[in-house]
Amino acid sequence: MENIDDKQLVKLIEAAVFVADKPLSKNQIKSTVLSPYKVSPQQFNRAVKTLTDDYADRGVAFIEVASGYRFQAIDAFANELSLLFQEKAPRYSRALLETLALIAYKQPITRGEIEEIRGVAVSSHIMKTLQDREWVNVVGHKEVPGRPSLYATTKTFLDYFSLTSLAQLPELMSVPEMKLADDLTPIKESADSA
Amino acid sequence: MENIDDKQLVKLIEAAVFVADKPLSKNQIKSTVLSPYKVSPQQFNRAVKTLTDDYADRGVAFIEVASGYRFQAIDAFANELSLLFQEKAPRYSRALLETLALIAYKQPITRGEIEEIRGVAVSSHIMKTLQDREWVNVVGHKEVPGRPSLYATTKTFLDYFSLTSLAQLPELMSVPEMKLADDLTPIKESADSA
Amino acid sequence: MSDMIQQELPLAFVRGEAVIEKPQDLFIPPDALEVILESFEGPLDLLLYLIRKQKFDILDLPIAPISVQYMQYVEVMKDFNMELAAEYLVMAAILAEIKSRLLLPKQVVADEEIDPRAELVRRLQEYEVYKQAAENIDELPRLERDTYTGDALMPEAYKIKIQLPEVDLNELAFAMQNVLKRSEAFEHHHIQREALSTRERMALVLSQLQQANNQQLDFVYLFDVNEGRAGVVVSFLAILELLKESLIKCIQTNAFGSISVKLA
Repeated sequence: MENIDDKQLVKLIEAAVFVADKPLSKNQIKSTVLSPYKVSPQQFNRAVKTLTDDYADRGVAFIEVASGYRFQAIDAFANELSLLFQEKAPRYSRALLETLALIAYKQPITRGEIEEIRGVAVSSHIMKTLQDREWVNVVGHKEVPGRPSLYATTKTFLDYFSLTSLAQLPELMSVPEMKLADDLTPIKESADSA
Repeated sequence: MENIDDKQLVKLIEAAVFVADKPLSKNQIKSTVLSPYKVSPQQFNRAVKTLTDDYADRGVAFIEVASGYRFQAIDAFANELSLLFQEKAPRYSRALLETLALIAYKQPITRGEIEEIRGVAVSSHIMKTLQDREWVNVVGHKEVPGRPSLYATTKTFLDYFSLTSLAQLPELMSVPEMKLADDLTPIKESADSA
Repeated sequence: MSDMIQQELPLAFVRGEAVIEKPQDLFIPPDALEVILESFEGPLDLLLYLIRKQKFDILDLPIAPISVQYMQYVEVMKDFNMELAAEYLVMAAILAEIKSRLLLPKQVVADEEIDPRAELVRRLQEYEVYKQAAENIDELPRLERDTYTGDALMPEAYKIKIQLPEVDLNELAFAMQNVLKRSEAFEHHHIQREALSTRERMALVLSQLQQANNQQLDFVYLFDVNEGRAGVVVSFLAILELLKESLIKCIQTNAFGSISVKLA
């Protein structure tokens, strides 16, 4: 067993902890990378202390967790680092968009009413997604048996689509017997006068 | 877009490159962790220089390879660090290395051309291994009968060998100009003189 | 030891004749020979080995002795039942051809004459370049053997960010249009004319009441005078509609007293 000087020891522990894909315990370090060397507990502790100090004011820290030593990026950059691994969620389904459209144009509306118009069941997943995104929330309960929730769009929804009010929703092509567009006028006025 | 001071910038790039499991290119860094900040190319280069210097005498180094920046353990501890891993580093056959060398130095090249120079058939297994490792890929087809695939090396290949570009490959040995002894008869003699 | 055995056993058969004598400069026990032969990367590699072994220059390419040795190796390979790649036999033929051409009397009009060895020399030279390049690449520091990468943990406070899908406003309108078109097909689903403005206000009133934690709100609070008459009318209609649908309750404790509104 050879001797290793303090400076080399620090570098070796640093390299080992860096390349390991899990935290490395003192024993693991000693039985692997340090196995060719004679290292006293004092020397080891000195090296760990040096490393901790060296990384005290950097973007990553040399830390000890339950199962050993590890490098960890500092908390200060948590937000920036989350930009590094953004996952793209898949596009929304037609079912979701239609549900959202119905809530936007016909709020407040119950899930049952949405289902009735669409002719198919609306999955709970869709309602959850819309609420998680804070585009839709429950604004009350309809006084019919079962007291179903009444859904409406939110301010977040308007903000997302850069709308100041629902009156700014695109006019729909006139469908016979359904002149929704006409009904938008009073709101226009109220929005303007506001 | 906010400003970020040099010290913070160094830390942020350090943290990002440290947590990433692949090299991070300048563009990747800019479009992710630096997206909230206004960073001039000069400021970025200064930060990279600082990082390189900070890690010049440590157990890990901040280096640039083909696909970006990464930290890597210094070569000096290769033996010790190999003790951390159960698996031995893969060894590659001469056949594979020669095929790889031909693709690296003479890309784009067809399998037929490789075989011509090596004087033997190149096994499909070798081509598959090179492609599975993502060291080599098909970049086109040669416009000759059969339209054979043209192979070239990848950034992953350069990264694996810590190179930033093909120009950093070791120089090829120089070939003496062909000047055959014009005396063709002394077959016997030349053998004797050996 | 093995040398003694080798003395007695024919090393190989060349053209049917037993070769007892070891090929020149070939002092290798037979089983080791097999390993060595297998390690050649083809005929060019074997030729290079023979040339270098005898300290010849490629440019001298002494065809006669090299061909003899080459054939001996090839015969040994055959003898060991090694799968002999066709390339080795092709090379044997090339060597034989060069040899025979070299033996022909040299033509006097030598101007344009190409040395029969030229092509082979060129190939040997080229092969050697890449053989060397492969060795150089093998010596480059590489991941998993000489250098190792790793990474650091994400900060404690890190949360994975999921980029939510983008939706275009037109998509929304298009979706609505589709729903309406389809619902027309269901004749029994007669959709009534909706006063959208009132509907929106209904939702607003409900959410105001909800934000009040189901406590009652003053009736007046639900109106915004800044909206003008149209706004007040819409709000009033919305409240009436909500009352009709029993979604809210209006409470007036004494006559002409203030009216409070709460969720039903």
